[in-house]
Amino acid sequence: MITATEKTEYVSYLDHKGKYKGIFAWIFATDHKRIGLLYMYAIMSFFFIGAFLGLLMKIELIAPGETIMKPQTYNGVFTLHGILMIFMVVIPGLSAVFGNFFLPILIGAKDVAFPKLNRFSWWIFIAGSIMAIASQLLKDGPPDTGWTFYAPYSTTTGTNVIMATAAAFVLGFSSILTGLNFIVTIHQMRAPGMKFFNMPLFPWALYATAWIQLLATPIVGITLLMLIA
Amino acid sequence: MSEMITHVEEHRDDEASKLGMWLFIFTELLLFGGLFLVYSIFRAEYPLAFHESSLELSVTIGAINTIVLLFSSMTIAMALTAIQKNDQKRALIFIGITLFCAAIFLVNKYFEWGHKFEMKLYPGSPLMPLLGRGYLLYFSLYFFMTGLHALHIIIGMTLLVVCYFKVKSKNINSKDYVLLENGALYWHLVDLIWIFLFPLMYLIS
Amino acid sequence: MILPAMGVITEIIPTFCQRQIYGYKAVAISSLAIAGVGFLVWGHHMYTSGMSEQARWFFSLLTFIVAVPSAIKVFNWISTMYRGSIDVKPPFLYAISFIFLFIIGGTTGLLLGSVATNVQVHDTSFVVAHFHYIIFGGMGFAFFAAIHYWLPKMYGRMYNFKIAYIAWGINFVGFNLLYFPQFIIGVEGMPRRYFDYPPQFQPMQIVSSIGGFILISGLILMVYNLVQGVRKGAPAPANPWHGSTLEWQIPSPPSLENFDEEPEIKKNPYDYK
Amino acid sequence: MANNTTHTTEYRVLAKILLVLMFLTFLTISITSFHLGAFTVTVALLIAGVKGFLVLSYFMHLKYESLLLRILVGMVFVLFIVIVLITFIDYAYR
Amino acid sequence: MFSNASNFVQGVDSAFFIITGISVFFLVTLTATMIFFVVKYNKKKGKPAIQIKDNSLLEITWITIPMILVLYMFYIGWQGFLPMRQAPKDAMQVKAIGSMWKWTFEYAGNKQSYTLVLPINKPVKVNLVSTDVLHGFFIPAFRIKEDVVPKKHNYSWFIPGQLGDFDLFCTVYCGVSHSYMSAIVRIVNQQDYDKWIAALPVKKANTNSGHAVLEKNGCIACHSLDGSKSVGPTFKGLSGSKVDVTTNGAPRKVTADDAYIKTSIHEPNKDVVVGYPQGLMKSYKGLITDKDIEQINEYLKTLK
Repeated sequence: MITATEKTEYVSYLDHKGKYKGIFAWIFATDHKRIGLLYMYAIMSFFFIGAFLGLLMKIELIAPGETIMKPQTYNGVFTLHGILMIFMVVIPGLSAVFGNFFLPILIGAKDVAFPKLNRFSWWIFIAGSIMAIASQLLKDGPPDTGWTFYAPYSTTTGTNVIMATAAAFVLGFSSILTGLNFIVTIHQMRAPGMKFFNMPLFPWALYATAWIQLLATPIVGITLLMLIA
Repeated sequence: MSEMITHVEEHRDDEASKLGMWLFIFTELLLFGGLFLVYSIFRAEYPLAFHESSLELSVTIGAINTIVLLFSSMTIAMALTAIQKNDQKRALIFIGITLFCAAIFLVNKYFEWGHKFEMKLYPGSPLMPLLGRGYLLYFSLYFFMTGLHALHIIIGMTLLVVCYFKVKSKNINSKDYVLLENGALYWHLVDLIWIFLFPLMYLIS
Repeated sequence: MILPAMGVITEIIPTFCQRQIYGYKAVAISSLAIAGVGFLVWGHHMYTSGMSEQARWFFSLLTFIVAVPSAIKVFNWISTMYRGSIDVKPPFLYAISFIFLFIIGGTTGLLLGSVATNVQVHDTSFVVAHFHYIIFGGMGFAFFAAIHYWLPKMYGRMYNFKIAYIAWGINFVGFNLLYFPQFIIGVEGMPRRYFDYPPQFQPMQIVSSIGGFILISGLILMVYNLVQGVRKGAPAPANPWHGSTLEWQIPSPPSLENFDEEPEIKKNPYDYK
Repeated sequence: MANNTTHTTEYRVLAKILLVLMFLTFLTISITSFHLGAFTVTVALLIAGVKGFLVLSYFMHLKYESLLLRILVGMVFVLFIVIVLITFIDYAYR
Repeated sequence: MFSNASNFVQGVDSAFFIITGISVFFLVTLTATMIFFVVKYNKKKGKPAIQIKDNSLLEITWITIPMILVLYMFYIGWQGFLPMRQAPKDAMQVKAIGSMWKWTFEYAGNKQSYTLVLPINKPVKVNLVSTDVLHGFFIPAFRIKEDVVPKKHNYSWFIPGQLGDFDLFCTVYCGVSHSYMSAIVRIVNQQDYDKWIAALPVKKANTNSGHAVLEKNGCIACHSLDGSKSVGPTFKGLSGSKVDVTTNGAPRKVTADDAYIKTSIHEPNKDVVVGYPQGLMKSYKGLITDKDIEQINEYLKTLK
């Protein structure tokens, strides 16, 4: 049984010196705890951008008529708010941050089943996020369709809808990989002696979520693609 | 770390990566499944256009490709058997045959697509708007699905090339062949998708 | 996507009640049930799109059925508190406000699930309010609960409790001010995604906007407090909340490979003391 | 070889399966060249299903895998069929 | 208790009140229990926690009770909804056309109006048609809402039961002026209705083929024909005039000749008229043929 008494060679994961230095020690980290924190920093930043956009909408709605922005801007703002909050905050949110950090610990494992894949999904996540934000800034103007991309309106607007859908697709790929990683981790990495019904309940919830991510995302992805077609 | 733990973890690794591969295959299956669903919805909406468009596809090329893929699927399964029997030479031959089949498939596909382009049957061509929405949808789906499938072939080939060199350098051997196993699983997936793609795209009319 | 949030709450409540979770298996299995049914309910977004009667029937029923496993979870959380020894700390406050907001979000979800009332409130700001109660009140508050709960473990430092309580109060009040009025104007018929609106909706819009300002100031205060805690908070012990799951048995912050020795696994997941 | 439980499939078995698959392919092509209306679609998909089953169970060794994996694969296919059914029930009645 | 603005108010509202009632009951009891527990079993009282595991009887009770309640709520919801999809055969027929961003109502005899005027106490079946994208037909006071789906037949029906003006909103997001896509529903007496419908002029069909092309492709939604400023520049007097545009960021003046109009249709973001945002219009290349463009040009020349 491990006790909380610190051993002489105990080095925390935050102070651990690896192959890389500085910021690369984080970006190239395969440690599930560091990846969890990376997700947290990214998600919190997106959350605050999203919240700020929400506030802009509330200011606009404080009185009827035009208050601080034009209708087209408003439509862009609520679309971006939706995309940011749904695809970049809520869907990865808890499972990517706390799931990454605590799932292996809670089931007594050293790391997730595929640490490198885990790092890779963070990269994809960031790439997708950059695409999503870029779709707002490029020259055709922000998409104005709402985060659900209602067809057929989304096919008639001249704005960057395709880029935004592609971004959602890339983000979906990241969440598939994370889900896959979690399922395999829970199946294969439990500490010896831990049965399914000996797991705490947080891993249970993550397990159920991971299956949804794995199976529903491709179908949602296809419906998104249908919109482009 | 104790000796025992190391052993336990290696044991688990193989199972884990195989399970991971299977889960990945599930998402791939559903991805294509979703596309099939889209296909069938549009088919129900534009039966005539889909019927006429599918006549434009060459059943011969499709059939040849089916057989080539089925054959390659068998050879890669045989390569795995060979590795399990510690028969390095045969394994290399079988992987080689598989890669060769994949190449034939792609060459066939190239000619097929080239022919479609010559006939101006591709989305965005000047001919398309004249034919109507059903045709446009059919050919969009045709190019998208077979294109995605071809992409999978290329990914699978890359994976098998890696396997080939690893078998050669004995990094894949009768004790540790999970990479080849996963590569083979992926290759079978490609085959499996084609089994459904072929009748839907080429035959049913 | 609410599932991990429920998972977090199921970890936090027992810890602060010093009890083990009531009905372990029921909670675990209800997670799977939600996942299974939740997978099939996407259809309830399209009632009014002229979908077939059969399909409307089917999706409405499924939507209602999701409510059952969710209700089981809520009952189990509350009965976990029964005869416990409840220690009201910031994570626990966020956890119980999660339950409160989740009940509101869930029951308004029933109004949306029922085909008749759906016709009235679909695509109005009622949906917006319901959605934010579930996603923000549920997911968001669970996220904050989780940060407050696990921050000492992640960084080995503790944040200021007093500011955390104040920030919680501001967040809770601001949140309800922001979204509750939207239920009211939604029922009155204010459609969503409207840039402009007829004047009869204005009073509630103003209340809602004020709520928005309150909420965002609370959020800023909360994050400020957490960042200060990470930067120069007091060192946190390995098990600050007297938790009984595995993660509290290792030092804070954990070492690179979590466990220096293979942990001994107990039969009950909440027996590590 | 304790770390891998995979069953070794003999060359002979694989070759036989290939022959069956080839036969089924020709069967599909010849059946679809008659015009049997809606029947064609059913038969073609049925044959494709049989082929898929063979590939899954022999080439992909599913027949020799753990029960868990077999159940999972089955569930994925059942799930897909359910989705197709729902979509078409909706589609047919609207 | 219920207003009788339409025949559906009662069904919808009673479902609403029952479900809300059950919800509020649960919310209040559960919250009260929660607060009670927090106070009663607070750590400050110093009592140690008592470990209680599960109790199957209790578990089954609270699986069954919500199950029954939920099925009951589903049932009343269904009851309230059912009549909405069963329009009586003898109902008066009106066609509601949703297009970006206005509602048009067509009555029998090819008469058109922008306000939906209906006689009281008479069933009406509204056939919903969209010319471009998804819209939503929503009259809050009547408790009815249906999506208006392009290329698909959909309808809504009701019996108005109260005189007066009611709001009609579009509920499915449909673009820049989505929030302005509303109309008035005016319920009047039968005599007033008869008078009104008799005075309504018969719609003049615009036979110009260029006009038809513009209408078919939804151009008129953003480009007005009467000189008013809309999402995009107006068509009136456009042909042959001098236009200030921005090309690759540099301002210049061009003459709106046939070639200019073709470029604007094919590459709308190449020359953007000063005062209008970039990126709002998509390219119609491949959607409008060269022959159609010629017809558009002919038609535009007539708009002076």
